[in-house]
Amino acid sequence: MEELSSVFMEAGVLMAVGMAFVFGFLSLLIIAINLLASFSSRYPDPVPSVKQPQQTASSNTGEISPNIIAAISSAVAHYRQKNSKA
Amino acid sequence: MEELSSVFMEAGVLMAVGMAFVFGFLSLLIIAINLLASFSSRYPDPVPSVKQPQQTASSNTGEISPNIIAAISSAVAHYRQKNSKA
Amino acid sequence: MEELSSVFMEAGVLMAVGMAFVFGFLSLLIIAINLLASFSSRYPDPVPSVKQPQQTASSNTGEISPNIIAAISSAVAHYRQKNSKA
Amino acid sequence: MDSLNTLWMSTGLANFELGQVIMMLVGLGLLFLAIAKGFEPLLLLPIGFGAILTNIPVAGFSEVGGVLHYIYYAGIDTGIFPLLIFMGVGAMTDFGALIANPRMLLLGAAAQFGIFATLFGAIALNAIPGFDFTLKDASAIAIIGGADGPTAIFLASKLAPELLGAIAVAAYSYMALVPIIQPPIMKALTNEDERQIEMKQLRHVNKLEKIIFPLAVLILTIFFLPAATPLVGMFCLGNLMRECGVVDRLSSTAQNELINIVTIFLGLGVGSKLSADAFLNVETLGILALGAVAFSIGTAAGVLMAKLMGKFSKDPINPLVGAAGVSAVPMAARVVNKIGLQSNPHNFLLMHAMGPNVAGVLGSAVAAGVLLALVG
Amino acid sequence: MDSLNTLWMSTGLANFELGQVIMMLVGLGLLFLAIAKGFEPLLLLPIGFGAILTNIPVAGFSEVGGVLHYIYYAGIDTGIFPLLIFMGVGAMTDFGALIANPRMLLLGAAAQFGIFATLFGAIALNAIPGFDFTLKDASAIAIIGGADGPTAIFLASKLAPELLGAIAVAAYSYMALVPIIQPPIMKALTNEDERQIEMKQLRHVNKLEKIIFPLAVLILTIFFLPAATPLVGMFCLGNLMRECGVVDRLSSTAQNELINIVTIFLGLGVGSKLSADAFLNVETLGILALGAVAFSIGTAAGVLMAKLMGKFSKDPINPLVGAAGVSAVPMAARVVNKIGLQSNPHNFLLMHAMGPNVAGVLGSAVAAGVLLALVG
Amino acid sequence: MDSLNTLWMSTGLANFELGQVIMMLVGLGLLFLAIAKGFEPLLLLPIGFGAILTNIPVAGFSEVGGVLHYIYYAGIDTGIFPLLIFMGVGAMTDFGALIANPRMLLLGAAAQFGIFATLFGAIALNAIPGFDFTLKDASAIAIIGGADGPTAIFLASKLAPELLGAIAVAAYSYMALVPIIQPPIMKALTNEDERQIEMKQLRHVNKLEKIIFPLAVLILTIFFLPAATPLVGMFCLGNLMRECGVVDRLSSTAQNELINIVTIFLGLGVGSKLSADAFLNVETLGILALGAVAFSIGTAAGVLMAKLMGKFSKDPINPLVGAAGVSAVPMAARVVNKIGLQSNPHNFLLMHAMGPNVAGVLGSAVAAGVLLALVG
Ligand code: NA
Ligand code: NA
Ligand code: NA
Repeated sequence: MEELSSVFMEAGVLMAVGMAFVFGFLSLLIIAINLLASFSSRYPDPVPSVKQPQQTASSNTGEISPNIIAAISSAVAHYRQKNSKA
Repeated sequence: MEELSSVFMEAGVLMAVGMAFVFGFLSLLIIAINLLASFSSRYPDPVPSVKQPQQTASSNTGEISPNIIAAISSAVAHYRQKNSKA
Repeated sequence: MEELSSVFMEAGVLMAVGMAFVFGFLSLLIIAINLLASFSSRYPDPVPSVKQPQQTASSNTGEISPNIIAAISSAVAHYRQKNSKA
Repeated sequence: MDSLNTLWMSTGLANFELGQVIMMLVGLGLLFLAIAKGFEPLLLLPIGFGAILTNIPVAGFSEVGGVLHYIYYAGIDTGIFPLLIFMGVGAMTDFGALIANPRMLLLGAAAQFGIFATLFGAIALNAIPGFDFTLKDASAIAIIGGADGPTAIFLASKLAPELLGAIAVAAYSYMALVPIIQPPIMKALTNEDERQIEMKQLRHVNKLEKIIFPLAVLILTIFFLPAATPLVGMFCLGNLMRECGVVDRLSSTAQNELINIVTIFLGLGVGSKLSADAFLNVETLGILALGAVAFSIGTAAGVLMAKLMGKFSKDPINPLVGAAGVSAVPMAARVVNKIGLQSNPHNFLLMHAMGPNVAGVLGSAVAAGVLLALVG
Repeated sequence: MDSLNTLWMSTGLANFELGQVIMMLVGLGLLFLAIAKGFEPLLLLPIGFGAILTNIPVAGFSEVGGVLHYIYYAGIDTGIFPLLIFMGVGAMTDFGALIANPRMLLLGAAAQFGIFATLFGAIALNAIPGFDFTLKDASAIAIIGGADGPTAIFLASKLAPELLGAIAVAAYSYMALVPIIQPPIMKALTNEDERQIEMKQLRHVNKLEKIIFPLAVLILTIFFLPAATPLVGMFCLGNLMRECGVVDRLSSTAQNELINIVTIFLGLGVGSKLSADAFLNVETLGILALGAVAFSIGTAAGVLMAKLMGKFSKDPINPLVGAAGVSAVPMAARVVNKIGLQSNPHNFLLMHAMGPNVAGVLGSAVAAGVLLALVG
Repeated sequence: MDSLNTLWMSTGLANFELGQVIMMLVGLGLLFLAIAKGFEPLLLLPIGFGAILTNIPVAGFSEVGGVLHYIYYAGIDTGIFPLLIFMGVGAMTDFGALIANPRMLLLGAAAQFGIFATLFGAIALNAIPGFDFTLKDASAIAIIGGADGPTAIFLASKLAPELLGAIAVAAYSYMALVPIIQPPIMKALTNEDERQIEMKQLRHVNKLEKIIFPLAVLILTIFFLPAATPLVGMFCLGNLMRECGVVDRLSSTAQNELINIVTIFLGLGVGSKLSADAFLNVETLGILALGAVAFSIGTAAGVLMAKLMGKFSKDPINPLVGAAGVSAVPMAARVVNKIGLQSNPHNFLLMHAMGPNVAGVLGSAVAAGVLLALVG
């Protein structure tokens, strides 16, 4: 019985410390996001300048695969053919 | 020589037992499929009600990826542009 | 100091042997490609006959996936619908 | 004759134990829930199938040399599979709504009360004869309240591997039951006026914020809770790949093919822990009961916190969004939206609920880290 | 000078053994068959390439530390790769035709006579000096008659790993040769009238049947032949994912990216077993001869069974469809269709042949299970 | 109180070492280069992230039981990940331009002088106190001059694993810097007239040549340099899958999903070697300096070789294309094209530069093989 109450105590402490930590941590994150927002507001979305480096890099990220191009070409060709009959 | 004939015997028994088992098993499966058919006939294809649960679940199964959408949009735009010239 | 010079010597030999080997190997490859070219020129691109065997094989290589077909069909349908309004 | 006897002795019929039969029925039950009821099918289908396979007599799926044995030890015991799932989930998650309204993090924090209260409850269950949960067991069970599958599996594999099967099944089942568990609690704790509250439209979040956000989360976690960095780190890696815009092919693979492959294996591996001796005991009943409690308390804590915040906030806060703090992305947010529409057909809360919803993911990863640091 | 000597001693030319050269030519031959002749290229290309790599002197691809060594032991010795392939094949297989006409299962059963007759034949070969097949070896060889690659690889990895290379090569080669091996046998055993028989159109199979079917197969296997559950179980998992309709993203990954990745590794791993000492012996010739016999006997047994069934059936049965019972999906069914069209240009047997064709997959998995249970 | 203390002792703040902080900043720096500057983001992003993770105190990512530990030992220590990347790169590479003009191979050979000169330079650095590179270390460092990531990682994992992190970072960074490093050297070694030279259009290459080419490369490598066959073999397998036309689904998976998955893991695994004690020393500075030298010498050697060949060639050769011989595919070829256009706006050198560019890949794989054979 004694042991049980000591584990209870431990669980209670865990609950208190845990919730405090979770709240503390996420509160810090709120502050961090607010700081981040004020920092980022100085750099409005520079979409093109972020995309440019990638094109010069040797990645083919974002390129549409030839298979899909082929699929689309044939689909469009098919559709055009159908349309021209109508 | 004796040994060989005993292995032969063993192989023969394997052949008999094996074929009997395969036939027996697949025959049972025939019975099972017939039972299944009579059971299932009571539940004609409920296509929409089977599909619904998935949409409420957190899966994005079956969604077409944004890449493909983008590919198609550009293909269609391209085609429209070409068409409008003609 | 003596040891350093012996490692230097080793590095020098490595450099000489290595470059010689790389040049030798790639020179052989030049010869091989030239032989290959004269051999291959007797077999001009037999595209259809190379493709045929695949169709009889049990692979579904190169088939466009049903997902993509579905995507395209819906895109084309969408486009047609839009077009018909205009 | 001898062959026939060998063959008979190698049938399942000659070797069945009752527990195996029951566990196969449990596996079939999970398949039924997944297929017919749409309960988190991506995980529960492979889990249910794995449960059937692992209980087949003679076949030895989960013994040395069996395929489920290799899957479990290579992917779950090492923690790799749940971490890869978490990376994929990170690559699927848009934190825009949370960055636009960061106070929603408090709702994600409050909802974690479901975890810690359940931890207490699991220890309390020890008072009942038959239960004997250690603090590690209790912690692993409590994380069900986090409403996050990979987090629960990761923590259970570290703290209480023998309970892993029951915990994962409970976590995914209750996540599927969110539309049934949450609404009564949400309605009981709010009045009609509160549920009709409309919230201010969210500001636009720019690209730079979205890129730095996962790094900021990671750095804070490194500073204060390194024990959570496996989970948070892989999640942030996925999110950074998504937002940075220069590795789209990696991001796409992480949230499609890779997560699909890992999901199949993770499910089978979890299912392999659903053996009769690990599952058919009173502790499993306790776990299922505690899981339901955990979800309920988490939901209530989220809603009450939202009410409290509403009192002190200059911008109005609809207390329903607090329920989304348990995570269960995106189901809980959809439930909030639906209940909100019932009171006010012009009030779309979905985007507002996405903030606490993704906050809940972070919150339970942090809670898991606390438990690992203090109990593990 | 020393460097030059070291370099020379590290060339292939200075270290070649005759056997390695011959095996590389065998590898090139497999590549030729795969690329120029279209023989099962998805497997034979990586197998042929693996055969070349494993026989390179000095490089040590299949020794400890070599990449093929890791691939073989991680994926084939454990059985994981063939099982994943089987899962993918399950996800690709439509059992509709079989469910609509379940008696076709008997054709799939009859064609397995090819397996058991070959087992007998392999033992008989021991009478010739130079052959010394154990019962395990004979069983692994006989499974070639199942006309199913992953089943053959799985069984060979369990019963006779040293014969794995030759068995896999024979299995895939003969599967590619089905359009050449089967027609003469089919024509010899049927007359023109029989080949012209038209069959009744198949009934519609509903979704529920297709969902329950893989589970029913699994349960029967659990009851009567647990030794077959690794193969049958993974196959049924794939098929359930396909048919259930709620995990399409998993099903798609299983039948595309995952099976492709595993196919590359499986092929390389099988190729790694094509070393000179394991392949260049009279036993390989025996295996190749027995494989051809197995396919022929299986085809004949299927056709004869179909003739027998036709005698007792109220609906007409074209005996040609029996040939599809060897599996080799979907090639054997296509051959049936083609031979049928030669006799009756309006008779499309393809769908009718798909029933015995997929039945043959189940039949050989069951036969593999019997061999594992009795010999393994 | 005790809990609070345990919690504090488990924070990062209580356990930081200076070296870890610096290495995290290095990791953040790599992320910055990857995301903001577009420096080889596919590799440098996961490497940078891995560097952060591995330096987190308490978390133990790279200790036994940590996820990065498993990734490193399963994929990099075995050499499997770089080999799979190389297979994917092979499946992406079109050798048409090289087959059409095979003399370009000499440019790919000349540019490897960057490797061997750097090897000499690394040994020379030992004269400076603080440096103590063995011949193995020097060889691993020199391979940076090959401008090929997977080759560098593969060789470093075999010859100098403790330098792997620095070598990989240097290799990818300088590859990203090719557009900055090469132009001044190219312009210094050529005059305006030379840069304006137009080259003869390349002949059509037929399918058969493209299919046999990878096999021919493999066979020559087997004959003369088996030590290079892991790299060359996997590369040729990828290229054969691409060109043969019968296994498109395998080829597509190798150059998409599989390479993406492996890239994520490879990057994380390389990053796990960026620990403070392995990176924060004067040797890293030496590696970075030598890497820049290697690229420069390789570029110069390629350009000079092209000038020399131009003197003896009947068809004109623009010496700029020699710079592409370092590989860094396709960046170096693009740089050649751009510099060429500056002198002659109608002169498109891209296709002509692709020949030496892919020749450079083969050249550095061969050089790596020589180093493995002589030093490994
Ligand atoms: Na949560
Ligand atoms: Na079969
Ligand atoms: Na190079």
